Amino acid sequence: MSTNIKYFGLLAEITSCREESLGNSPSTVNELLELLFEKYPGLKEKDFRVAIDQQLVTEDARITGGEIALLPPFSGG
Amino acid sequence: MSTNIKYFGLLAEITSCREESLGNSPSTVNELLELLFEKYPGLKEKDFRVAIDQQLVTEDARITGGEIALLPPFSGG
Amino acid sequence: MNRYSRHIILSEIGPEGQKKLSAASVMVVGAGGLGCPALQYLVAAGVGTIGILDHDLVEESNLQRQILFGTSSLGTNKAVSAKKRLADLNPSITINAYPIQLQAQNALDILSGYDIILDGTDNFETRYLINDAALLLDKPVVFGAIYKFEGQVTVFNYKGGPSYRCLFATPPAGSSVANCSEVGVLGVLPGIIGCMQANEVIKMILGMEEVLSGKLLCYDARSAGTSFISIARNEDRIKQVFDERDSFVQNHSGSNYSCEPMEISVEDALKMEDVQFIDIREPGELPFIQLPECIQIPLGSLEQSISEINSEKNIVTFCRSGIRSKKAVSLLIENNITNCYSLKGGALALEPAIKSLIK
Amino acid sequence: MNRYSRHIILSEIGPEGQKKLSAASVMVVGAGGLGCPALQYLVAAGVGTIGILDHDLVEESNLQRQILFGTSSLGTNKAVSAKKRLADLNPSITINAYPIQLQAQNALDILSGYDIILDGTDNFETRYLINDAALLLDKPVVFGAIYKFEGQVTVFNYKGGPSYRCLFATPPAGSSVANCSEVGVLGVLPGIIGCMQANEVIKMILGMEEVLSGKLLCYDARSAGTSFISIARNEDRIKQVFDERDSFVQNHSGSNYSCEPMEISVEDALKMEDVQFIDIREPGELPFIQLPECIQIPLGSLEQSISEINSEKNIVTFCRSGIRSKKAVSLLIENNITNCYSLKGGALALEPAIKSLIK
Repeated sequence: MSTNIKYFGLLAEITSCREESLGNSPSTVNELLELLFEKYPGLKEKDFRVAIDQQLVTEDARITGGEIALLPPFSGG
Repeated sequence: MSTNIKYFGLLAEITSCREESLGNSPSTVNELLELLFEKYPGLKEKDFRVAIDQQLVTEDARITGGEIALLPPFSGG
Repeated sequence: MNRYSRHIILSEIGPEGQKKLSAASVMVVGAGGLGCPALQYLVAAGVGTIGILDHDLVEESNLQRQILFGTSSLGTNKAVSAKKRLADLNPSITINAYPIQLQAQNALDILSGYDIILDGTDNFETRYLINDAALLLDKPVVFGAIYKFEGQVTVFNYKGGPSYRCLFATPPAGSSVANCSEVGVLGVLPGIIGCMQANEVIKMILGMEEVLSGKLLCYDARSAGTSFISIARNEDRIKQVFDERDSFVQNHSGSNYSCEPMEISVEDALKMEDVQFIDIREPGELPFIQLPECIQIPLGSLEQSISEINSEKNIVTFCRSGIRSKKAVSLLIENNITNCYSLKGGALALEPAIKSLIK
Repeated sequence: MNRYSRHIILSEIGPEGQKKLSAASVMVVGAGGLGCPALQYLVAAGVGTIGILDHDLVEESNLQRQILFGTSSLGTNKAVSAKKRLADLNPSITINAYPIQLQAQNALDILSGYDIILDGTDNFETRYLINDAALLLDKPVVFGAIYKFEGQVTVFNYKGGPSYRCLFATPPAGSSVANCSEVGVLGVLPGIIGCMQANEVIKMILGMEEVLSGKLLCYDARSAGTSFISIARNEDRIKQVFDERDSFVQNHSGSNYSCEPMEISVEDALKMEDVQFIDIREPGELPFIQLPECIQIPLGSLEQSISEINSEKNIVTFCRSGIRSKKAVSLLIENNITNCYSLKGGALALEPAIKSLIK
């Protein structure tokens, strides 16, 4: 099962893509973040929330497929 | 298999709903239109295009599930 | 370039992108609900040359959504009034006001001078006219249209993409679609849709990917939701427009455009600001008209005297009864003086109105 | 009611809906990229009372997207300048300009006078301040925020829905988020997002369903696509805001608001249009200042003399060095004269500047 991840705002600049597919899917958000922090160390310093299938989740949430989004706060106006 | 239909613009005023589910699904767009014209005679006088799963189709197109949209032209500016 | 620093600092735009904006020209047809917000952001973004075409005058019922105007512009031409307001927003660009109606007879001429056309009109006739002229001229059109709480946005004729006729082959029959002013509209809706149109214009100028070509965006202000419908190019319908190229001017499909230059009533003309009357009659013709803002240039010498005319003003030409002054307007427009009107009823209508003002 | 005929004709609005709009009051915090377009459509729609709060002055780099301003308003306060432009768009409503900074000390007071708050600010501090004050006051906030090509819109604190702290508990650490003016922004993006915010305000006033509460709209101008993220209410975080109610003014979380009334430099004050200087020193104090637009009201009698002050003007108070004049500004604001500044450096700074002007 592959997992699709969307990066919003400045997170997409760190990952150099707005969307990508992870081949080996981690089973919790915590595992996913570990994996992403290794791939993109710059993500570690950023604040963001994680959503699975358009629902905000906490870090211990299980990933059972669907679309994952990483959402940082915007301040601009 | 039920079919979901979205009505845009003034078509939704004729059907009195922006979206509905048809229990017994017709197999072609032509059959669907016959069914809708009977249910909503006002639709007959209107120009619109039919889309299945976000793709415009002709009246002889087969319906194999998915979301159907009835799209009239807008002129306002 | 401090004005554009928030654009230039973006790596996706940069100084090169800002130069592209400055070198581009965009014609906005219709300075109404859609045209007003689109114009604001195209002007602010520094698009170098902007045309504004609209023959309507500002009415009070427009002010619920046509945010370039105000009580001070009631009764003035929309294109001219919009230009005045926008010139303060960005004096470093060129804005051309066309206070005339787009017609099969002038569409190719007028639109050929611009890179991109933004369709902010409010009727099917002009929408098909714009689409067909743009196809013949090989120019992209950013289409926007609204109905009550819903809007449609897409880009036609862009890099071999579909045209309006691929979506809806012909204008609907008259009874099938209610007029916009009859059905009403949520005022902020054209703000959202007009801004989305300006966004597509800017994306094209910057050469960005993901231009909304071949996809119709359907927006609903009630849910704030968007859906996309794919539109495929229909070669037959496009070929038909080219086949009819030669007869475009003579018999544009379903054409009911008046070929008249823009007329203005005596009442409106006398209320207009920044007005310059031109009496185009031969010397000695009656009735004699005395107005402070009036000069005499007989029709026969109008073309040689173009340089004497202040094109910043709203030009109102008049003859005895309002026939010859239409020729004068056509002649002025050919000479790029676009904000001009023919006075309805001519001097015969003007004389009693002036007398009653003096009383 | 001709002005609103396009609203009234809609069965979803009608004369009742238009009356609701006219009876409503909306505070727009921030007259920048988001506030400008939102204000235009709220004013045009006939929202009866509109507050505009912004302490910034118009700079040239704002004009790429802040479309209520122009070269003629450079250097003037944004709230006051926006009010002036909007008064022409719709003279039948009340517009209050607050050329001050929203602070923990004044937020509850100022926001309590309005039904709905539109957050058009450009920094996290003020966003959390607005959210917390609105929670304490039980008022909905229409949130909008932008980053380069992307925008977020949602409604907080609406009918028991989530608040900003349910989405992001606390402001990000300083280094984590770049400042908007450092990163740049596509000019038309705040146009789209600001109009979407105005749309949510109008939907709430009209009592329409599908208000964007509990859902964050994420818009991307590159794809023109929208996605929604559901936000659940977090009772713990909301309770915490109420628990800290008493200390709200003293120690607002992470507060680094200056408590200062709005100051203006001598240079900016002398460039300002429609200005009224008030010399609040005691009679006979030196240096002696002579300015055409200056009246003398000693601080001690300022409160009794409020009626003498023309609140339509931009008020600049000054004392000898700029200390006492801050008290004067606070006093004026308490008396609902909001467009007032304290002159930095006072008469000591003003005197040489006037002399160099005369030379």
